[in-house]
Amino acid sequence: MFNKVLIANRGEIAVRVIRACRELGLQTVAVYSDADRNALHVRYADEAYNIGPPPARDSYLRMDKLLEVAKKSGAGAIHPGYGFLAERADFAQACEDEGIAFIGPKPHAIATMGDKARARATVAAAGVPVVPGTEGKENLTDDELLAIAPKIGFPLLIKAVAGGGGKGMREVRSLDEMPAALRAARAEAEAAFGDGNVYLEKLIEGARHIEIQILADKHGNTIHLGERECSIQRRHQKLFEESPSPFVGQDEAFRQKMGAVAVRAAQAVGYISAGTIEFLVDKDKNFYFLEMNTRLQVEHPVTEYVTGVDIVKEQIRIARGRPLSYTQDQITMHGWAMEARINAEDPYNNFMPSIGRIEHMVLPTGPGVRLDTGIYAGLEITPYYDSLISKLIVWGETRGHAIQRMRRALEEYKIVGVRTTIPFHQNLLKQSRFIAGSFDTRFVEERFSMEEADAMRETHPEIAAILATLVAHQETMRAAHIIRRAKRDTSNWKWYARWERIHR
Amino acid sequence: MFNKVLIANRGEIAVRVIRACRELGLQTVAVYSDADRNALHVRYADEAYNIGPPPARDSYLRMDKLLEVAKKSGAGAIHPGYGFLAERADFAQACEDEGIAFIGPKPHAIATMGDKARARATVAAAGVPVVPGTEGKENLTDDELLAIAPKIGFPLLIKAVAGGGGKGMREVRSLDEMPAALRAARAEAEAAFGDGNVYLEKLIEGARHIEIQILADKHGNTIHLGERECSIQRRHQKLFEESPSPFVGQDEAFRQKMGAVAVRAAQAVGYISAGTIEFLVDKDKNFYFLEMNTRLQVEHPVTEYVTGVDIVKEQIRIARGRPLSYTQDQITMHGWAMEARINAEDPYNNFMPSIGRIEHMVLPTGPGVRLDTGIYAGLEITPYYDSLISKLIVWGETRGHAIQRMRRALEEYKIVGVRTTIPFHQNLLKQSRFIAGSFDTRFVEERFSMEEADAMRETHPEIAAILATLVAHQETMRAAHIIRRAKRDTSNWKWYARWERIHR
Amino acid sequence: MKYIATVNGQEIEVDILDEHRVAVNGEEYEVDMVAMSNQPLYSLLANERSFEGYVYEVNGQWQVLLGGTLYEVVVEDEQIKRLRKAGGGRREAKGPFLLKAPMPGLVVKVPVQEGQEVQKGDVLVVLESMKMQNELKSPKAGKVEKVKVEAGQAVEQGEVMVVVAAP
Amino acid sequence: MKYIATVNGQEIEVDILDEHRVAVNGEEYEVDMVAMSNQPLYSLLANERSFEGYVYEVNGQWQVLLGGTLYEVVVEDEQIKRLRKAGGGRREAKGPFLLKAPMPGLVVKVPVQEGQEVQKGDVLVVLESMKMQNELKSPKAGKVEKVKVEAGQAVEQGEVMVVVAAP
Repeated sequence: MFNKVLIANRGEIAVRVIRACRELGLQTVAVYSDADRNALHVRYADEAYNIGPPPARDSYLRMDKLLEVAKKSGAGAIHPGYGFLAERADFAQACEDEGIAFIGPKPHAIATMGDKARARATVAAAGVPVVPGTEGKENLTDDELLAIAPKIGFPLLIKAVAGGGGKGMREVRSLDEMPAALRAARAEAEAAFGDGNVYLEKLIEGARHIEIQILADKHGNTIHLGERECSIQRRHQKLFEESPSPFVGQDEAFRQKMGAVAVRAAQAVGYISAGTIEFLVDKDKNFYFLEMNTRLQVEHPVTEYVTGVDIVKEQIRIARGRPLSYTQDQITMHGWAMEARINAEDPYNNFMPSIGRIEHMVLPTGPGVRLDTGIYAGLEITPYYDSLISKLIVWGETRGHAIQRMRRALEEYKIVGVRTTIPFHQNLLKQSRFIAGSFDTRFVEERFSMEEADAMRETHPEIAAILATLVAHQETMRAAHIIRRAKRDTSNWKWYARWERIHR
Repeated sequence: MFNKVLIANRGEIAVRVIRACRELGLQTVAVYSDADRNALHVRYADEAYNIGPPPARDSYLRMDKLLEVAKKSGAGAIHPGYGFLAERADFAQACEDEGIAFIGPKPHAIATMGDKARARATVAAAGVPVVPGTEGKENLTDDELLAIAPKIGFPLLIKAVAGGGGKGMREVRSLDEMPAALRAARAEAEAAFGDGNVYLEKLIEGARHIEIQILADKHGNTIHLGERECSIQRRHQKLFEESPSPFVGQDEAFRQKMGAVAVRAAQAVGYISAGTIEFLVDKDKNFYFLEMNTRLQVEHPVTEYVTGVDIVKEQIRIARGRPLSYTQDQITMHGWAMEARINAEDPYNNFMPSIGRIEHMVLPTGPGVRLDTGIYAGLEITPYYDSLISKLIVWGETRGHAIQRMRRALEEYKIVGVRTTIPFHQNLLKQSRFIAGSFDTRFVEERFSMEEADAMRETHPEIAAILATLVAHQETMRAAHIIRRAKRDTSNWKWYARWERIHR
Repeated sequence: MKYIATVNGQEIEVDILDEHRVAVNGEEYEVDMVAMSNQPLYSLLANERSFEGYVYEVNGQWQVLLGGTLYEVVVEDEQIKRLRKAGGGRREAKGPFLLKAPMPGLVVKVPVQEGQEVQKGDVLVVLESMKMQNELKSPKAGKVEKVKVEAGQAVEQGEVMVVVAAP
Repeated sequence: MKYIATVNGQEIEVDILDEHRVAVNGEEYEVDMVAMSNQPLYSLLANERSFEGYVYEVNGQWQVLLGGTLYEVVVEDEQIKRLRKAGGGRREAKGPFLLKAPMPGLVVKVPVQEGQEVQKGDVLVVLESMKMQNELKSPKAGKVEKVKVEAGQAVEQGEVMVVVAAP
């Protein structure tokens, strides 16, 4: 039984896992690249080991170094978080070979679900509905794919076999577009995953992305924790999640039906640990297996809030060989939870990444607010890693209460130093279609623009005018001062000496 | 029906009330003294009015100014928070006279419960057990009190009739000590409340302070939300609270018995809104009415966490004439919640208040953590008001989980600029008596010292030595540098001009 | 002191009367503005209404982010503005456009060549940073004068990648 | 460079070998210390163990608050300390003690008079601040040389209220 856990990740998820370990009385080992010496996960862990230069391939993706640190520190287990090595069967295998508990599923389950075609074939064989496509046929050439495409029918999606997160994905509306789209998708997949294999899938229009959280232990118990609604996406990246789904709502039979199918899908690969079955759901409540994420999800906190289950602690319990703390009939959903992903991106500039030093922050706090983050005032946001800097999660008795609380929390949340997606969420929560719960996965891209959203809301142009004018006026006054003063100049080192003396 | 609420308070509780209003879609009006222009409640409210100089008697206690602001801003209701005017019957009456809804009980209930002697007589008549004492006998002279004291028996407490929060309170172990103690208590009561009247009360030794949260609407419904354990006190000031009480624990019958008595006590004064019945509980589970706080309590969040009831929102609903959202049988307690009061005080220096600018903060976040606060990095902590700067509240599935989570949250919580009681709580949570739940109201004063607690824990003197030495070394090196550099000096204004030019 | 603030295209006259009073299109406001924690985050009390906004300068324009809404504001001295107007026409960016890397990153693609005509909105460079591919577009029509980077190349923040001259 | 750190009375030799190595009583540590956000809050990695501590100077002593435990540390150059020791005796505060107001407040009571002998721990002034009455005690025995405040008086932070001379 392990008592020390190495967290093979960084950012908010490393902090999340460290917290769970600490609350269970387990020792924690952080790893960090040269860019992350000051990161919160390094500060919060009991031990911290440098594993190389900033690029992930030289540090967070270096299995050899991670295993070396595990051995050196005496860590008996590794939690991979999400991303990086979380869905690498070879890493899970390497841990097993070294006698280190991998806090996640078995290599075979990762490998099966990681290859989208095999995954679909496996769950389809277990009676789980899948989206029509080229599942099960690996390494198809462009010519083969071009021949099959018309049989599936357009529109369709080209997706990377090794993919995830929208990388290597292209939508195609006609055969003419296929050759170029195939080239682009393969190149992107190759660059992102080192594997250019792709497959085709029918595009379900007007679809919602709804997923079921699974927990499975080593004693044959597999349960689900209800659904999450993840249809608010942009370029196939989730931006905002909630649980329950407003589409499922009070339809408990539908929820349990999806849940039971999800449990079957997980059992089809002998799954253990926490995992997620993603479904595409059409307007008639048909649902299709999309893929399984064989790891902890970014959006796991919304499920934790409504069920009261600590998913990360359960993962650790499972890895320690313990049975689940809950049976299926002990799982009930109370109230409503929502998560807004706060990315260091500028929503007014095409979600361009924004880097820089976090100069100042005021965090939203108070009742029903949870924040999962890896940043603090003074930290530098670098260009090397994911732009997710914080997750704002709220709980309310009803969806309406949760929306109101999320609005006030977003209003309170102040970050100075980088641009963030906070204004995006503020606009999203004012959209009548969002409030009504009637949106699909295309909502953000097709029916939403920041500029239009801004224009629709109550505005205060006179207040903006006052603010800008007063600030501009102050700047002008200050500049005038300085020009006057600077007439008598002195050399730089003199100034510096005095400055240091006075300011130390 | 009001749509705009004036919050006649400051600090964390003003922020708490603003949040509730905002989540209910109500407009908010803040008031602030000259010392509080930059306070969080001013930033978060929709409107903010200056009401005078820093001393509370010139601002937050000025009923006339508050009513004037209410009228000017069109606020239809006033929430008093706690402290200041929260338990002033004349203020509640003045609001009523002006047609402004007072979000709290009726003036009569405040007046009755505010006069400790009348309060005890009233609830005793309703069959609520009270601590033996001079209840019901007002304006007793020193001579009369000296005559009665031996009949009650020693040890006993001298308490201010208008009191609360330990002010004007003295413990007396013999008749000899009484005259001096009476003088001191009367002087303190006069200074704190403008009323030097005192009464006597038997001191229950080994007693716990356990209180019951009450909610009552205008339709005759009165319910209780279970108990809070508040025995961790210092000089009669609560420092740490939890719900449930480890003393009550699984004894649901005992809980319901206290709850029913508390409801009866509230009904005895025709109580409406949120209120708290404080009991002294001896080791044999006898409980005695201590007093009723006719307002929101500092520690209300622990009850909110375990019951899921938003007490402030209920207060507002009640003031709007709505029935309670819950019936008694819908109230259940889930898990365990704890609150650590973070005061700007130095626990290593006799809890001396600490003022200054909050230079930097890292807040504890993540699952099961709630923070109620009115401060942020950059805010000045002034000497004018209460030293409570933040409340750290955690939830866990069991008391053990809650303790573990509180420990990790306290460890994460970093405040630079003032000394805080965080180390006190860290030491408290390591005490075996605390962990076992076996403590009374004397625990902190009689069985706890910071120095001994520090000495008992695992320590890292070599790490402290490294830190201090490296910092001292850096300072020395820097000083050496400056002395070298400063040899060529230049006048101050020159330096300043350059500095401003470069740093603007 | 009189200013003209052009907020999202709408002209608003802001007259600073004294330290605590301004007139906005003639309507007087009592104002109290404080930079929170010495940051470009301002608390403004205007006739006792409380607002909080970020105010950033970007290319000589002010961006005011207020309650989740972004306002683009040009602030000009009223006299100077009047003189300029009399002189004819708005100030218009005439020089070449320098596309600088908004962050360090890896150039994934440069879909334009030197000498090529581009329209406003055409992608000039695809830059990878923070695990995302970001399309950097031309803010105006013109001719590509210089391409200084190529696919696969790492760039520093602020490095000029493409120059587009007015047509 | 060799230092002697006296931690809560216990002497520990800390030898700074180079930027990233120290020897503590002869045992070598690889160290990496960073001031977080330029504050007196330090992240220290010592042989890959991660610690975070506040380090404040108070009256020439260092206070290190580490994981909720306070350490009082005196850091001295080893050579100077050896010389001083040879010269006989510890450094001891010999001068008069100036009781300064630790914060602005209202003097509630001054229970001592000029000329009076006091013991270590005797209350010199009761000061009200933040709604609390705080007892300010003498850190040593001696004779009250001066009482500069009286009950009811407001004092500024740092104002000298009472002077206690060594007996």
